[in-house]
Amino acid sequence: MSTQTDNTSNTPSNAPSPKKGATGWVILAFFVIGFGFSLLGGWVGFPNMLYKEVPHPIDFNHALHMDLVFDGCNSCHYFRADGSFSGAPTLNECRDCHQFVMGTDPNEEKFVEEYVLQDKEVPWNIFAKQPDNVYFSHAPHVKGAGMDCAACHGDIGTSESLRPYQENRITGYSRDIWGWEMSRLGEPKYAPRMKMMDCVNCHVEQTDSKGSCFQCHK
Amino acid sequence: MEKLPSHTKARHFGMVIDLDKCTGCASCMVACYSENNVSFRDEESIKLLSINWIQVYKITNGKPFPDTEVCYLPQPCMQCDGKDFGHPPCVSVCPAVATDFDTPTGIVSQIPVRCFGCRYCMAACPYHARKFNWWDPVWPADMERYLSPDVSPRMRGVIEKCTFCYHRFQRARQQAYYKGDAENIKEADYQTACTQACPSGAITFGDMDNPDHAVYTLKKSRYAFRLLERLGTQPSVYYLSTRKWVHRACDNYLEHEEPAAFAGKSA
Amino acid sequence: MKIDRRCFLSLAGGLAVGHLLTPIPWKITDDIAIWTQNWPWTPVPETGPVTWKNTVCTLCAGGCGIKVRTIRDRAIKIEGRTDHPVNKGSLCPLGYASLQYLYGPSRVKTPMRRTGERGSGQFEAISWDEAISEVSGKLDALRKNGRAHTLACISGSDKGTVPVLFKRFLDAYGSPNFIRTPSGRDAHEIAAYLAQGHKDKNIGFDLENATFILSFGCGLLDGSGAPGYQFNAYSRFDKGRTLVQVEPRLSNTAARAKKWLPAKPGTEGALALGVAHVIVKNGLYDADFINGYAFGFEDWTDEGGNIHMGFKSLVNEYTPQKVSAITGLDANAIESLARDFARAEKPVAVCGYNECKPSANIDKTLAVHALNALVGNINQAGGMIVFADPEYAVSEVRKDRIATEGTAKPRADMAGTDRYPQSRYLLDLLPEVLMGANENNLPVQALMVTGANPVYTTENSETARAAFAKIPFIVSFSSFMDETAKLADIILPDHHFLEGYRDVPAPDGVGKAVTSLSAPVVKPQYDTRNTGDVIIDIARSLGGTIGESFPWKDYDTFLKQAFKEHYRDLSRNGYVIHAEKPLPWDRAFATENGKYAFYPTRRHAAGTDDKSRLPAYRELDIPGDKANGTLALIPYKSPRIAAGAVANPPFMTKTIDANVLKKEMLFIQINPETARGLNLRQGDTAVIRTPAGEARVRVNLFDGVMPGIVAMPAGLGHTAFSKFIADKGVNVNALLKPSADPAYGLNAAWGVRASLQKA
Amino acid sequence: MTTSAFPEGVKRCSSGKFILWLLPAFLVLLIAAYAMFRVWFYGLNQTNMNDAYGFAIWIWADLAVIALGGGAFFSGFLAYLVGVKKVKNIINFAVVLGVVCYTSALILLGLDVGQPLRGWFIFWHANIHSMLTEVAFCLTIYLGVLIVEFIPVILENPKIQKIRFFHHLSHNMHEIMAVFAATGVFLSFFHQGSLGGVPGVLYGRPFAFREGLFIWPWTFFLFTWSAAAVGPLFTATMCRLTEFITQKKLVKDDVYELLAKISGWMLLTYIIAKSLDTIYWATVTAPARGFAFMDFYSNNPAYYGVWILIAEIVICGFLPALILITQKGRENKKLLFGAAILAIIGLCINRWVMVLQVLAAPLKPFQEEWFVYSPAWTEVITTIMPIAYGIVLISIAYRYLPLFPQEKELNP
Repeated sequence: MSTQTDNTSNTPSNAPSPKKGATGWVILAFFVIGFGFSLLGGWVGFPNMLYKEVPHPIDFNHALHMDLVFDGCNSCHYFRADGSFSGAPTLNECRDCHQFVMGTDPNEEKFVEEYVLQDKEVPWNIFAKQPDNVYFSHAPHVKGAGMDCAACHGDIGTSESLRPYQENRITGYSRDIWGWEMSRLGEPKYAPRMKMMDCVNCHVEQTDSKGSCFQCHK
Repeated sequence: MEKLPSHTKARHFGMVIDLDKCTGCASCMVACYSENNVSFRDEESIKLLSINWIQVYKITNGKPFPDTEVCYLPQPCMQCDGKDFGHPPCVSVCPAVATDFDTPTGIVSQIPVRCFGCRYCMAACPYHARKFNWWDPVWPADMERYLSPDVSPRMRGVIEKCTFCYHRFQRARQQAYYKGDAENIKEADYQTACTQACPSGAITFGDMDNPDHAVYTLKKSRYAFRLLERLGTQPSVYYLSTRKWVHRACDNYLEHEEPAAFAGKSA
Repeated sequence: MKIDRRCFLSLAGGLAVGHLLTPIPWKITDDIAIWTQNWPWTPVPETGPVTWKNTVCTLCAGGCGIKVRTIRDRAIKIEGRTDHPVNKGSLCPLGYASLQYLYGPSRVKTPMRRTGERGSGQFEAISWDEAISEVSGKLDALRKNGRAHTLACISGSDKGTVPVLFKRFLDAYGSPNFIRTPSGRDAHEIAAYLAQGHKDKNIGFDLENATFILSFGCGLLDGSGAPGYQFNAYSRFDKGRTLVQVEPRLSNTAARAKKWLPAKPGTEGALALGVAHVIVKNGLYDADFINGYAFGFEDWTDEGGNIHMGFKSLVNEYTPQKVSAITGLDANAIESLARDFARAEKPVAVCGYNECKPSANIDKTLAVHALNALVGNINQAGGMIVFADPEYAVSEVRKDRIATEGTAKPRADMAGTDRYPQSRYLLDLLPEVLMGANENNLPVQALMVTGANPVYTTENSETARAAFAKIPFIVSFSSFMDETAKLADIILPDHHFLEGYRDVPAPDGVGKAVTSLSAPVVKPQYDTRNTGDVIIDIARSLGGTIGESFPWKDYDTFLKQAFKEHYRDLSRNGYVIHAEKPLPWDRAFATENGKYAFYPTRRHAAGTDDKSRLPAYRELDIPGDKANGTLALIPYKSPRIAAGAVANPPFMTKTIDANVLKKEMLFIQINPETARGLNLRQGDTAVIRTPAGEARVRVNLFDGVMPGIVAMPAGLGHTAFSKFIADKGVNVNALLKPSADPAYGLNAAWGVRASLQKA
Repeated sequence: MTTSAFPEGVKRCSSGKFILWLLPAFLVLLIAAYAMFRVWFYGLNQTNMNDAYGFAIWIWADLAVIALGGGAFFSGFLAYLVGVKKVKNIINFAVVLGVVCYTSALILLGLDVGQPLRGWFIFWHANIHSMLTEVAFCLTIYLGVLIVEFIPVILENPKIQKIRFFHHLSHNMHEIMAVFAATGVFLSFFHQGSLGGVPGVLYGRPFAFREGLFIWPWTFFLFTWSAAAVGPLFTATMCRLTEFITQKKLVKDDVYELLAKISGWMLLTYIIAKSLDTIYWATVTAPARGFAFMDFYSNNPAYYGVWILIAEIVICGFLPALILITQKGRENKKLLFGAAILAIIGLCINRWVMVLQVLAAPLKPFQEEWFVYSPAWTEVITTIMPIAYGIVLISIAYRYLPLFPQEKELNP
């Protein structure tokens, strides 16, 4: 096909050729080493670099509180009259009970001393925190579709200690959003994953439609 | 056109603006900025760089003093139904599905975080209703404190536009869900910020398919028309005016043609 | 085993192929995109429980009820309060944008003391204690020097508890110089005194119930006066209700009126008399009112037996033809206007309050009042309403000798002196007085400014700025760094209206005896204090009878006391209506004979003949000579430009059309015909010259402006506030010049002569 | 033993002279790089675009450059699929030119988006209804094809040929080039067409909108047709320019004449179709929306009025087409290349009109004034950049690669 037929005769003949086979194996070995190294780095090292562990301000004991309140999760995470959802309680709400240290738990002591007495809101880590552009309303899910809290939040309500919280260094998102499994395969470690596709899949399953953009974005 | 979610009732929201009532005061514009976290700069007089979700134009009949007349024309995004109900000019051109036709409401969405700023939609929209964020928004002093959490602030390099205050629909729907009757959203429960803001009551908003809503009747008025209607964009915003010159100023007519409301009548 | 270049190439290949099978490239690409969607410099508004709080907007005197959407301690959005009697939900753009003032860059965040040259804008932050002791120290020294009467206070209003506290302070201190900024109220107050015998009462117009509004230049829909009230009244204009606008320019109001009558400016009074002529001639007037409750309609004889001309004889000469010649309007149009007006169910004629430049033309105002009287529409629904403000339950002020002597001295602005005995405040005259005095005799040695920005709003503002700059000690109580605050020695910043309590009196021109309460919506954002508290503190630290005159713990206590039993309603509803119905005709008038005086016997007029007392039409000359200024400059009000003490917030400036303001250049409007004569085209740059000054402007051709008129938007050309409004356009006040009515001293000019030349 | 870096049997200038020749081009590239940095770092406020001109000079340059780069696909089509042997003498050059054009287009597109870091959304979140999506996919894939076509040409550099692997690679690639050429033709047909669809589907813009022919707007075909017609002319003209600069005959005249003949007939048929399209649009499409034909040509602040249409169709359309289809016109090289340049200008005008005039024309009757726009320096320099970049790449390719099989023969 080449238009420059004379070039073929110009082929260099002094290419190195002794022990061709062995060198081939060595080359292949190097390839495999590189390949394996990449896989190892990408699947094991990379997640640890991408995410940083963020300590919880207080190691909150959900199980303990569940025993003390009357209305389960709703006692502290409740709907407001306009249908909006309160999310994590504010200091004022906690203060209803924790004006002073009541028990012996060092976490409670820390909470009272560092936050209640100093009138400072607790910077809770929110596992399921969605970015600002996402519109999510609890009302249609809880009141409309009758989902229970654990369906999305896992068994956090019965935990005695908070599970680890990791933050994506680039995006600032909680690791729960992508899911703890880098491959996004298999059962999620703590709670259902919450990337957009996860929402979409459930919506398609439940409502026959992924919905239009504005249903979930603002 | 997206498939309707199985649990949703279809509505078709629209607006009727009475041009014989509009005073051109711009309350709608300011209420809209405030409602929707619209950014601003110290230089806003170059209107083609200025972000407005609703813009009030001043148009005149072109006659000399003292026969001059002025009409003010508030123009939000027309929320076109487009061809075959669901293909507004801007939606089908967006390469990344950053804008779609919201079938349950008839509202054209715009998702700034999906948008990567190609501006094809801007070229497609004959109304100049789509605005580009040429700059990163900056709220000076402590002005970030007044930002509403209902509407996400945009970043530079993306398109934004009027959403018929969709977040207010979400608010109404959320409350309806909470009260246990998800479809029970009354006319007053969902009104856009500009509608509420109009101090002279020129704007009416509601479900155009619902006979109980005022827009249902108003849009059927003989004097109702739509902006650049002949392009076939099927806007959801109607205008009312009894003045023929206003009709003529709002769509293109060949010399011998007459606006529909005045066809067959002498001027 | 040989390791060569190719091994490393292979290693690299392995790494490359391998990493494509890891999350690294894909996840990073995705995460970087997500990062762009959540740029750290793009704010994320905090969510929380939403509450709506009712209060009243006080950025202008319109007194609109508003509700504020708040989340935690953040005010998010302002909307009109639909259950407020003044505006019933309607609100102007300034009201919607007022959060930009709350959190904006022009706020004065702490008390300030001037450090640089006066007007340089260089200040240092000081503590409240330091600021108050400095002010009271200066005032104390002035008083001890026997010059207590040289303290003046310029206030944007003379109604409401804070102005009352200032008046009280001056009384106790010993100065007569409480000065309200000029407003449309001035002429109405005088007309109400002359025709109805009322002093210090409000004249309002019930626009909501009127079926025919004949507006003599009122910017009802241009954002002047009480915008919320006026817009709301208009919003009820459906079939059968009419608005007729008399104005030389096709304003927003004129554009929405059923009929626009472009009478020559300054001839509105003649038109009113022409309308009266037709009404009288055809017997269309309210005979019941004229016969039973009016005086001076017919010719009358005084105690000395002299026969005087009545209103009827006066209007006899104002035939439509004559009025047509004066006003430039069609005679038939005048005739039919009069008939329509008189035959309407509830006609009302309005003027003054809502004009951009309220020309204090007493004749015109009396003529317009007379029109309302003719159709018997005084103190009737849909008519002209007279009502008093609520009386505050406040003890007598205590005065020592200095105070008694000081308050008896003549005022610095000459109001109430022999020259202008029937005027109350004449701020327009003050700059000339100050300019004419030398440093030692300066009649104002110390100035307090509250709710006003006279350096910007006073006509001939450059002279005013120079005059005020001569005053040795200026204290500003402004929340914002306005032009006057920038000139001050000490700034004692008031709260933004969303941060503190304040009573809001019935807005001028609104036909309702309603007082509202502005209540805090958020905590004070900065180290500011309610001006009421500050004046009490200053009085206290001055001590003596001054301190004794201010016995209240703080302003809020005073407010509660002042309103007594009304306070509960006030704080619960946010407003209180203290007089449901206006007085009936038999008790309505406080003249000697208890009747409405078509012939104002009390009028302090230039002449003594009947015609100089009666509201005859007198041609008004405006400042400037005709030879150089062939055009007349008039300011116009745009609803998108705040033209009062407060400048435009950024949102409002964003709404201004590009043919009104482009970059730093303002556009004047002229008729294309005028432009042809001057060889000007659309967008040209030109220089406008008036007796007060000159400015570079651009030209916008608009058919809706009367030929010969140059219309300039008011409210631009600020030099203070923030970069969002400063140095944009021209301050029209810098080009205008007041012209004193010979008998009242009020500014009676409707414009100023001007020339326009291509630049 | 040393191997010359130059193709065998040809003469090249000294390195010093070569570098001096490239210097101005590098300077332009440097300034363009700075402009690109500003645009990417500070955003599109560095341009003069505005809300009326969301598309501006960059999009025009994109459309024009891709159309002109169409020479690569159409020559490939002729050479590999139709089997016009003569065309093979210029095909390598056409491929290099194509690479220049297409990479430039992609760089400009990358500049033109507000959020370049999210640019890949066009692939990942693709809206299949959007013409731009189609353009992006075809463009990217076709650029890949072009590079694949370019690789064997690179591999033919004597130094590279020394390496056995590359030698065989180049040989094998030549074998399957027909497959790639076919793919390229297919893709090009689509993306040239989609680019035509970009304005053609804008039914809110009556100046651009073209009603459907079957399922496509006419512009789909018109754009493909015009690119196929003018692309080879551009290749020929650039080749001629290279001859002029190198002062060597590189391609035999019969190659030019053949290309000119094919292009001439293509151009003629295109311009007839374009005229029919314009007539239909002016008499049916626009009036149905209330527009008279002259509404789009009068009142224009640039004062070119209807002349732009006459220039595009008559002066830069029919005239060159008629020259090129005549034997005499082709034999006179001045006429041939004069006609080619006219045709190229005509194509650029067409793309300009379909992008910028579309946005300039006011639609709302109360907005009488046309929207005016003048590009910022950042836009101008980056639009010029492809020329500088083309000079560099073509110079290097010419210097080191055997682009012209006939060169040795013509320059013994």
